Amino acid sequence: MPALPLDEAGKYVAGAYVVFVGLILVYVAIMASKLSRIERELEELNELADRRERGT
Amino acid sequence: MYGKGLRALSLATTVVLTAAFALVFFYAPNDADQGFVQKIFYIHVPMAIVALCGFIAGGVMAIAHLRTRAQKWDMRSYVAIHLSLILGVGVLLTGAIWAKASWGHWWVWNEPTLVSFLIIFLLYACYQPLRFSIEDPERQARYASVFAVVAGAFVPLNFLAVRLAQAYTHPRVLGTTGGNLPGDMRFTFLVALAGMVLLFVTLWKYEMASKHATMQLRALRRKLAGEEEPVRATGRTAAPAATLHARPDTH
Amino acid sequence: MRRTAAAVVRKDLLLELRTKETVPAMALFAVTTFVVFHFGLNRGSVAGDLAAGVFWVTLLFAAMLGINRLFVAEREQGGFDAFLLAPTDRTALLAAKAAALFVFLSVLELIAVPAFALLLLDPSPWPALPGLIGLLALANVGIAVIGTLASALAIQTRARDLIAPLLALPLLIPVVIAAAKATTPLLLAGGPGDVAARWPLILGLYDVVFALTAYAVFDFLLED
Amino acid sequence: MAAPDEPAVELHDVGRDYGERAALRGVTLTVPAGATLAVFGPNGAGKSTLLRVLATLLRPHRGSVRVLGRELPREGWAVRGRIGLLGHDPLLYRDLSGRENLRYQARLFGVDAARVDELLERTGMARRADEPLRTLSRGMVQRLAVCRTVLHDPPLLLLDEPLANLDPAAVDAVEPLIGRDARRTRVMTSHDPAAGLAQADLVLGLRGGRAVVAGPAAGVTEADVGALYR
Repeated sequence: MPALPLDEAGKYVAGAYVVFVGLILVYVAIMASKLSRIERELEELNELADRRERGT
Repeated sequence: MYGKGLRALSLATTVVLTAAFALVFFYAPNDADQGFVQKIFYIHVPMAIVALCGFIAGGVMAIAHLRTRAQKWDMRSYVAIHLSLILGVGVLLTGAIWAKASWGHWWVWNEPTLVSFLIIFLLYACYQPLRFSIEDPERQARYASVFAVVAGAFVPLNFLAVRLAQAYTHPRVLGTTGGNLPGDMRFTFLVALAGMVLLFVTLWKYEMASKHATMQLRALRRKLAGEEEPVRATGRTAAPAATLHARPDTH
Repeated sequence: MRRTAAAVVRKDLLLELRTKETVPAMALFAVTTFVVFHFGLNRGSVAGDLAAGVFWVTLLFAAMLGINRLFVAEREQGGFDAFLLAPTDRTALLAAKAAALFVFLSVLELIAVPAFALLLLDPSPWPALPGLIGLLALANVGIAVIGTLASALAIQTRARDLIAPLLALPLLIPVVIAAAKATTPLLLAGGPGDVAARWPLILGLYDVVFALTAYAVFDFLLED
Repeated sequence: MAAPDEPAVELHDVGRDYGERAALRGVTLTVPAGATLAVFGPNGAGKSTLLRVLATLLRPHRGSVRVLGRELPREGWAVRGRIGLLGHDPLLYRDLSGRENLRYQARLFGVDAARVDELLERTGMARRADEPLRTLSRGMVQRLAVCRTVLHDPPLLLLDEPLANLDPAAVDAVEPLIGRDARRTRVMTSHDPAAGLAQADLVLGLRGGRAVVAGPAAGVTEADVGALYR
């Protein structure tokens, strides 16, 4: 296979690197959603602790 | 606990990765016959190597889990395999792109590393469904570890078998391991590999910190809520769940 | 250990004789698959590597039926508890179930090989038979060990009929590679060539490594 | 047989979980050799879990368990041949006959085949011993299950509602094998306070995995047992 002309080869190389970066971003997004779930649960627990404190 | 070294690690990862990219595009010369397309090599192969090592690491941690029954080893093994699977998707995609660029179609059977990686990926794709379909958390952890050990042993075997099968039908078109690369390309490859390893370790610690936090949270909820409040059904997950007797703080 | 394993194998063979639910199904499945291959490939007969491929793929998928049924009686009729209550060595169950599966596969091949020769195989099977039998024995060991492990892993899950094949097939690919490569010269149109010694060796090695791995991890599947 | 003074069963603060729910919580009790312990409690109170832990089928997550002088789960292998478990599931293969099932069990336990025929005779199952289990009635299958339980003459019997839904004829047939016997220690669960208390030397009341009633049968009345179920 003769070396692809630069612009066409560039397309593929760029594609590969975009896939790599994209994968990491998807991963960060998943972790972000997990973080927000933790945040929500912590709020709930805080309320629970307050209620427990007020002895209700 | 896991979050401790995270800041320094993520800094090191970004530095090394950006250095690697810079080297790839501005320092390493174009390959003689492959030309510019060969640049994909610097990302595809390190990802494959790190993913495979991640699978094997998952197997080793599974052995530790089976021996010590400590729940933290199951979590570590789960996260290692989970991450390797995500990297595996990257390996297959970049592999396909590389095949399209070099040989004109999206999948080639004459590249043994790519073929055996697909087989290993198909095997590990059963890891999550296997975990998800076992209810009792302790049995789930134990069965997942047995799977991880067996699949970990399979990784090198599979590579051997496919490489042998390929070697006798059509000789390898291009050596993809870093071994026979000229000096400057080899250096770039090693930097890229180091960057990928750092990335894996960082993400692993990151996810371990997050999972550990969730476990602490659930323990706190149990302490606060006691028995009266029904623990909000967290739904079934393939992820390792807290079990009473393995208190999260036992490290 | 041998006494227990012998007892379990004897029970499994007796159970199979009584219920006749596994081996007949595997044999029928294999013969039907040959017919499907005939129409799929729309060729009257096959030889060489195509013959080896058709033969081994059919055997592999017929074996999946046996793997799915392997622990069902234990799971549904308390066989696991009955076994664990007795003073038995846990890995004896692995050895026994693998031996039972080996027997089922051998009986399957007694039917599948003649059917294959009759329906699809171009060259006459007789000269290839001795070599083929040796290969079948080696491959059966691999399929039996990996099948038993995959079945034991899957039996406790809800989606067991899906999980067992998904676990076993990737693990069996090296067996298929080595077996098909070794069988190809045997089924050449012009009569059997010599089999490269490399492939049976690889098959044997793979069997040994997997038997050891299975032996090491099997107990953990039964501990509760 | 455990050493005469060594208690057959000794539990100390035993706990066992199922995921995040504790099936057994802090159970402590001692059963001297030859005695009978009756275990009461609503469904899900942990009765079956307790029996499976004693039978070495479940590992305890907390606390210590000693059965027939051996510590579980480390020395489980040593007691496995000396415990008989009779649960709701007969643990027999439906498609095999009574004789074939018991022959298989005899080979697993290393017991001589003559014992199988003797037990079939004693439980009145000799005539129908060669028919597949799926053609037999519930009572007959339970008789065969009792044969399986006492096949290796175990010094410790774990019985999960052994006489539930059995016709009188079946009860008479199995009574001599699993009834009170100085040589044998028994841990028996049941829902019938009267029958249970009558046979018991000791009583254990389980509720939510906790031992709420524990002690000699003398001090326990049917009312105490009834309270468990409210």
